[in-house]
Amino acid sequence: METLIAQILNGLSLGSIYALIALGYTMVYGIIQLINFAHGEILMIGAYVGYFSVAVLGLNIYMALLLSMFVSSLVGVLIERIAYKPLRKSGRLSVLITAIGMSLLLQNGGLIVFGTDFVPFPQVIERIPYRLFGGRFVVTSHQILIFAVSILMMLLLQYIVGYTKIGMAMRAVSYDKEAASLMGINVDNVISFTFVIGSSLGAVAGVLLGLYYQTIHPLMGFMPGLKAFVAAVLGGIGVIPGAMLGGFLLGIIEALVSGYWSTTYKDPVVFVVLIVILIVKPTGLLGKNTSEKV
Amino acid sequence: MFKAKKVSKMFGGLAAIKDLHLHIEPGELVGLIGPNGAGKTTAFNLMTGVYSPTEGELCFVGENVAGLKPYIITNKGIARTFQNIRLFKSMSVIDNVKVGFHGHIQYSLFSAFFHGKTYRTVETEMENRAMHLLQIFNLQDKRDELASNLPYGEQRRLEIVRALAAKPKLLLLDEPAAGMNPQETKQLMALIHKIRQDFQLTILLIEHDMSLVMGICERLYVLDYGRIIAEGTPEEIKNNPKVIEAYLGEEALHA
Amino acid sequence: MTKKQILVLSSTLFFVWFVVYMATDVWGLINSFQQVNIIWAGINVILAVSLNLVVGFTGQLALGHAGFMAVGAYTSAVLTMHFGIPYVLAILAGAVMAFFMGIVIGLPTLRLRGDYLAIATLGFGEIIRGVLVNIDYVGGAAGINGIAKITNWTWTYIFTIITVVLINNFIHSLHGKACITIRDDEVASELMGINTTYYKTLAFSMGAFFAGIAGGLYAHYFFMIQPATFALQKSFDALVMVVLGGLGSITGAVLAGLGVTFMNAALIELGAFRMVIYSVLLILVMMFRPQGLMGNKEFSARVFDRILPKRGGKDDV
Amino acid sequence: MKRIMLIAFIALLAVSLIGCSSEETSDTIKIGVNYELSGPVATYGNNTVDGIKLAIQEVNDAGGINGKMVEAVILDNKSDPAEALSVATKLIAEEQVIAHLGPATSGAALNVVPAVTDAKIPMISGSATNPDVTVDPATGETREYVFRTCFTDPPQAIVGAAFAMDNLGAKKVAIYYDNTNDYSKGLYQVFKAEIEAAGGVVVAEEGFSADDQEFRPTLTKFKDAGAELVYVPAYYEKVAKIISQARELGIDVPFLGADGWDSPDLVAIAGAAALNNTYFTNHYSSSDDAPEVADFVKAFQAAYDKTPDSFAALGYDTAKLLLAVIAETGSEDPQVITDALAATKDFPAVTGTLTFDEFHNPIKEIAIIEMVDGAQVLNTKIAPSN
Repeated sequence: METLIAQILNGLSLGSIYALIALGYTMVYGIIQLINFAHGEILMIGAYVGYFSVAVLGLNIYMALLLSMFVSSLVGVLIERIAYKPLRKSGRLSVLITAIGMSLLLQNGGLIVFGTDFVPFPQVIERIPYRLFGGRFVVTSHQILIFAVSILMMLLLQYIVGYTKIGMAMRAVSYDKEAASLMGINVDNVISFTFVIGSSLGAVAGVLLGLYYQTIHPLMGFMPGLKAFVAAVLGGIGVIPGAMLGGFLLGIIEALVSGYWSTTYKDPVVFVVLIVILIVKPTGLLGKNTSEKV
Repeated sequence: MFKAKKVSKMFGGLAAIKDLHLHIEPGELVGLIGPNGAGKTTAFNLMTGVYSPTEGELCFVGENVAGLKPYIITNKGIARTFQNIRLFKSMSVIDNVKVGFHGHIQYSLFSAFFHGKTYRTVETEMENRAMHLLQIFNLQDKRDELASNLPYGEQRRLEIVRALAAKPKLLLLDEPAAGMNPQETKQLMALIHKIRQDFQLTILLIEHDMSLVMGICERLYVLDYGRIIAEGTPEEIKNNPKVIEAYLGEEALHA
Repeated sequence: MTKKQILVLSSTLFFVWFVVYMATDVWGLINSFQQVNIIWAGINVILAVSLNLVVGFTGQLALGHAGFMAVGAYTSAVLTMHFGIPYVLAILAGAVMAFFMGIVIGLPTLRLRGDYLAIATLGFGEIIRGVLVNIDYVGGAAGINGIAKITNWTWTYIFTIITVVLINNFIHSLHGKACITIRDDEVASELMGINTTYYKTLAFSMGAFFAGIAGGLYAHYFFMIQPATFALQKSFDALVMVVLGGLGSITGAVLAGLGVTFMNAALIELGAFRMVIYSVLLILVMMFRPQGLMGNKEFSARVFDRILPKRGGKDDV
Repeated sequence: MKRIMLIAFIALLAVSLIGCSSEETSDTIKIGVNYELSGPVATYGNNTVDGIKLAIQEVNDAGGINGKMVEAVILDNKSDPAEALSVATKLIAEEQVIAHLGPATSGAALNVVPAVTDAKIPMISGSATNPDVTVDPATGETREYVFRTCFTDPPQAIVGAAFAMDNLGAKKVAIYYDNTNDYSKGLYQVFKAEIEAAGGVVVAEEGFSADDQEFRPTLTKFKDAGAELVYVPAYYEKVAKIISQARELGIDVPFLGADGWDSPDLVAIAGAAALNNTYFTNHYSSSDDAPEVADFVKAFQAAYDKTPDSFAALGYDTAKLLLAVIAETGSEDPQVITDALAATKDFPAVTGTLTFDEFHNPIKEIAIIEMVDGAQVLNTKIAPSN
């Protein structure tokens, strides 16, 4: 029982990271129904900007976060404007392939620009382990930070989408782009704004990932990105609390598989869960049913 | 031939179709009319299996087809065209027709891979039959054009050819005259008459063009807000106050 | 296709085989590096053409092609090494195994809409890899080493030609056209009486079958296989070839398979830059020529009619 | 169907295209360098190549060999065994190198072996630890043209196991290895066998995969199993994360590893405090005060502005050894070089004085390095018994 609780705690901390990344995926998917494969790479860029701000420019962590959110948003919007926007009217397949191309480009470009070494991320926030119940359970300051940030981000997103003007425009665009533009909504700007938010979230996740796992690498975004996408699908893609739920669930599943079976089966199990969910409830746990127009 | 009993379709909490009753006798040419958004296309989607009804029964030649997959229903003998043309754009005109044969002319996968003797005989037969159909619709010269390169009117005609290739007993036409000029509409009317004779078809059509509907349909159903509000011959429908109200209401809205 | 054309075609094919065979084994004109690339060219053509069947013709974005290649490679390697099964049979067995995996994976996932399918197949590729790493019988992460080196120019050529001819035949049959209608308009396709799930699964598992052949050829040429070889990167490579060549063009896929192989060889000194070039190409092609360089066009038969002394009969393809 | 003819033509065209490669006669000594410069294990390749480049630079700065400059043809094998073979054939057939360095991983190296054997070109890997690389497992015969400058898996694991039992007094050990890496798996298997043979117990053993960052679930398992020592035969980046997560979880037992740990980033990632009470087996220590080591570390820092890890040191040694043999024999004949390599005795390498045994494996002392407040301290040196 004790181990079980300890493992669930382990899973929650991993899960908050997935949740944070999944929020970015879900934002973009919710508005333009695109799996932004490059999201993981935007996260990587955010992490490197964070690293350079702290290690080279000597900024404090908050300034570094802001700078990294800014640069990531810029990259995100650029990607959208250059690569995705011209394809908005072509088939899904084209956009999806472009997104994969973007992801590959940023990964390999990153390997050339940043090198192939793992870069130690400056530990600007002290890692303090808190031992609970006489050391039976351990929670670290970083875990609490990540958990808190991901919950905060979810609430913030819920607020933006649900209660602001731009959020209303976003919802309108997600229902029907043409109708929205007829209603005087600047669809391009709304989509760009979505990418700003998604990419900023990615940047936050990247910096936190660097802090938490102590290194950054040009390929660091790919696997977590993929897992986070699985998390988003699990919870119901396009649904903000779904990303959260999916992230936590995935983290816990991974921890339990690692703890009670074997780490090496963790990834296969995650993908099996994905496939099962897609078959049993394609819209995810919190997703709504939609049917295709004829 | 076809009967809908108490069919309803809900989307979320909204009823797109409510208590639909329909019956079509063999050989009839029936029209389904109604204002925009009345649920006409939804009714077609229910009849062809695109949607499965929330409740009710759809009987085709004595068999309940509600909830069956679209391809099964098509192979049982219901074929359709679409309001917004849905041809296979990257395929040639003749290939679009050949695809229509899918349910009843076939050869094995083995023949498909090795192009044996059966392959050749079946392909030749299909070729002839497709050309025959194209001739009826005066499309034989376009056989190798890409479907997407045809002018609008010809695309509409090709859709009907493709549906006919599926050898339907019941043909559903979704606004076949949409976007056509009066001249073309007239030709189309003649064509519909002709194929009904030649292929012994039962036809149900949705149409906005009243001249076409009144000209060729023997019987009409009027749909409004997902319900049948009237049924009868064109003469009866013309004078039905409910129908006038539904349409006037719509016009008032547009004005 | 007339008898004469068949004759010209098969003699050309034989001539190509003969020239390369002589150049490699007798005249010694082709050095070992070029030989490796010729084998790669064959494998890549098979991968590109078979993936094109799924992505290009049927319109289903599948990202697990390398997984099927792995199934073919491992199955055939185990059969030749541990069971003494003859090479050709082992390769076919690997392909059949991949085919069945294709059905198992395809049936549930192909019901999903396009973008989910991409993720599900990608996940499947990772599952295959993850499982192989955990099986000690096939060497775990270190893989299988010491597979007999049987694949050569002749075998590669035969399997490549067979793959291209069969897939080409399939595409031009009614069954193949059914697949194309799914790409063009899945709803209309179903309403024309086509069982779309059946055809999607068929195309997917046929693609898997030929990917399995590519895997078998690979295993018996590079004589060592590891799970890492069949990672996502390989699936992406195949996708790049399909997209560059043209979604829905056999000629395009063949050209891209050859082109990418020889570009890889020519640009070998660029190292990591090659991937950057490919990804930029991928994006540019999608932006400016989304149907791929060849689009869905095939090389017109007329080119050949001009070469041939007399015009042949009606072309049936 | 006819389009197939065109395909055939194109195939012909392609064949003729790759047929025309450039032949150049050079007055340099060409060395082929075939390493993992991109892909999942690019770190190993890049660091090794840094060491190789430094060694060649030093030789060239000193006037080359017999008046000829040494030219390294460095190609990337993308961490893919098949690509490694392709690169090797390119180096041999088109660049006409007289010797082949690399690749880093055993899988890729094994794939290259037949190509160099056919071409009778000597090959040296700095980090392929699988015994099969230099010895054909089917026949038990040493591969004539293949050498390595690193340990094979057994000696390090044997010394490690002895150190764990005798010096650290650990009877119950847990093993955490990289399941996707054959180096790591090899060490794990030998270590486990040694511990059990010496009367110890392996209370828990787990593999992780190359993408893993989260080790807490497995470490929690180790904690429950009551391990007195954790053996982590992996590379520094994973090791650093494993140890710091373990320390956070309150696992204070010693950690033991192998040469893959050796990198300044170990401390940079994990922090000095977490690494106290950890040990690893290595060929050398960058804090060693032997003159070869000190000079190398200084030169490397000057050239690349970073401290060399074990890959860099082995790369440097590999190139230095090869160039020394070429200089000594005064010959550019690959066969002569091969024979001279096999006869190497007491070569003063950075990673220890090197002598090849009959299996073309180096006989070197093994150093046990202890991490003390972020610094590598030589704990003891042990000559492996077999």
